[in-house]
Amino acid sequence: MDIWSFITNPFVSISQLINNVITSILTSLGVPADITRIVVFLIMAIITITILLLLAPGMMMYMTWLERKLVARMQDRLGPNRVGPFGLLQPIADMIKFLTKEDIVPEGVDGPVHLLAPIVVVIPVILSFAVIQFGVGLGAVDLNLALLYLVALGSVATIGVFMAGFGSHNKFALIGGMRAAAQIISYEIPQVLALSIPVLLAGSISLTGIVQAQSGLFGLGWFIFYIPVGPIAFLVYLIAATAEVNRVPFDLPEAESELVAGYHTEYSGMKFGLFYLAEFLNTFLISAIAATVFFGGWQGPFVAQVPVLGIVYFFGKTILLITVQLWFRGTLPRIRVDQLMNFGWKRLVPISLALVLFTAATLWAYRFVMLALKSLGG
Amino acid sequence: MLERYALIGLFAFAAITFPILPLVLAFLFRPKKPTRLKQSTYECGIEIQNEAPEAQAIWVQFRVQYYIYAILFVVFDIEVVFVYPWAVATNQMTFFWVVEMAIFMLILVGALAYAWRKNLLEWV
Amino acid sequence: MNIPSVVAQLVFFLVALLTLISGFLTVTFRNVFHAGLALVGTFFGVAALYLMLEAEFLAVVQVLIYIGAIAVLILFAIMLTRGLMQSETSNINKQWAWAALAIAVLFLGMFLIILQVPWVHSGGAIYRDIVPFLGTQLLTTYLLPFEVVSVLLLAALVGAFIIARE
Amino acid sequence: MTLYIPITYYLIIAAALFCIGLFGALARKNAIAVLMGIELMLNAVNINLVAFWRYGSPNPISNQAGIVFALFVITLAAAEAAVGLALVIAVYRSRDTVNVEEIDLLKW
Repeated sequence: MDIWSFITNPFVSISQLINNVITSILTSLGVPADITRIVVFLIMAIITITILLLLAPGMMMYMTWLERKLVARMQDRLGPNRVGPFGLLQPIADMIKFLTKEDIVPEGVDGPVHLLAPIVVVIPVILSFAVIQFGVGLGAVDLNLALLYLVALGSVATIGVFMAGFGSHNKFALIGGMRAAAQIISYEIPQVLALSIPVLLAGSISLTGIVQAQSGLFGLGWFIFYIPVGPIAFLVYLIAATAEVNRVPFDLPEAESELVAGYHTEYSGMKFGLFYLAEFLNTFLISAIAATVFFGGWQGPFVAQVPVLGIVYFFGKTILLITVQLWFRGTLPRIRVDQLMNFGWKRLVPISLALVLFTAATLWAYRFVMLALKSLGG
Repeated sequence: MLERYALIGLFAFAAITFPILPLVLAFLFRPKKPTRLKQSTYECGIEIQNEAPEAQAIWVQFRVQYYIYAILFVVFDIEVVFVYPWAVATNQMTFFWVVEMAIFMLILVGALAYAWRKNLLEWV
Repeated sequence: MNIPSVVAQLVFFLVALLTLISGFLTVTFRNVFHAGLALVGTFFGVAALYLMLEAEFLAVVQVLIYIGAIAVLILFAIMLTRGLMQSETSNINKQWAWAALAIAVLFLGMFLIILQVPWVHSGGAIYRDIVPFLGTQLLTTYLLPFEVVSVLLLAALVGAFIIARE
Repeated sequence: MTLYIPITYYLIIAAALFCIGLFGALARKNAIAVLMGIELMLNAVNINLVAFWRYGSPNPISNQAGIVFALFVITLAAAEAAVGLALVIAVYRSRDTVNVEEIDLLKW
């Protein structure tokens, strides 16, 4: 292995190195080939999973920091600045606080359902991390149905919200849970239809396939530049996805002024922490998916020569999109329930349906013209 | 083909332990001092009107509107499932490829239009 | 001993156990909401079985539609008809013993038949992504059912609206 | 992975799930629970369809009849659940019960 390829693609090289070292050690010990394969697979799996499971809460913690800092600046405040330089240790202090808070379980709750709800909300989000492609060849699993897999996992969260609302034995939680469920299902349709535009353009459901389809124009052939379908699909996706994770301006299920805290009214301590974790990881996931399917993922100039740049591009785009969502939060007022439902069903769904058909018709016309030109030329 | 799903399966185990671990940690660290007042259901500081001790005590009659949105969602969710294999059937990209999906979608848009006309989409 | 075979069978038994236990809980839980959650567990188990049968698309669809849509629909209906989840009375009707007996006989019959029949194992290998082929077949061989599905959905939707609206 | 498991295992699991669902449909009082039993039965049928597709078809890629059938069954199940639950809600609104033993207006 030469030095240049190691420097330009360190993570993949290191993983190959570990793979080779373990294989050669086991082979020299006389372990049969198929057992060696399984052991190597298990060790690599454990390393991958550990990295991702450390990355997820790390991202979440610094997203809370970013949110507090940004929103504070927008409101002409300083934000956290006491714990560590620029308040950088604030998330760690928060985590310790979450761990030492008393867990209040009101009487009358449906015990198992109340306990399981935050767990059910977190599991699909963590599982979603398995298919995200963080860089060139840097994803735990490269599924050929990755996008549908993400969508399917996203729809499981509704069950967790129902459980929290039902299990809490509280009217605010019940109403908040029902509202959240209605909102999630209303905005899931435009979200999924908007995601089918990149699938149409790339002809692939796998995230790697979609990213590779955007490699044109010196690494800048992103689907967002496919005017007019790209920008519209991105906007529809961003709005629908923001609504689906109940963030401002669509945070009606947890509207403080009417519903206290919605479906997590009766949650405290670490259980509330898990809901909070899921919300932020969902924001990260939305941004990561949007960056992958509309902004080319790890695609960018010079990625073919220096693959490690892919990680920089991916996280740069993702953090930019996260900032956009935090900016929403800092500036937009909450909308009303009837406006929310009307906007979802009467605007976004027809728009996204028309968009899918328009994209398909355009693709066909493009293909038709290309074929005609080819037959004329040849 | 299925080796990647083995990793997803391992990931699922990790994902299940991931939220349980902090709950267990918190269980070890946190104080446990339940009092009657703390344990009461949150109701803006007013004492809760408790007709029956069972689950019925907290209960709101929801409107059927929720169910109507749920039906619409189910119908369009199924449509989406058919859109994805259609979108990757790239060797079929003829004119009929567009028309077939257009017919499929227009019939469902008819459903949406029906709900719209009958004012079922209004959240009153 | 063949290790992949043992692992596959172990995974299969775990998944089958999850499916059957949560299926059993679905029909025995008193609280309907709990039964609905057990139903979600069953759907997950069935999705895992599809995965083991290399029907990835169907597994994803199972999660997306059965858990994301049908289970949610059922939970909405439970919430709308709550207030009479009588937890004190039995949730099983009078004829349950006869039903159980008949079903036991039925299961025994099916079990014996399944063991008797010499099933063929002629399944070919799946070496590539099959979803594009599925799309192609939906648009050619199964075009008529594909279009009829949308009519069916329209009919179901209009019917459900008329029945459910106030 | 498939080839390590005989098809009979899948068929037995499906048969067991079908019987559980049938029991739910026959013996439950709550109409929604009856519908849940029917959903279990449809799932069991789907397992069979997919298993026969995987084990019976020499060319599972170019002939995906099992998958397509299962897809249509799922669609039908959704339509059935939507209309069935709408009926339950309508009955609940007029009769104030979802107990199938008390919904006996047509019985004489």
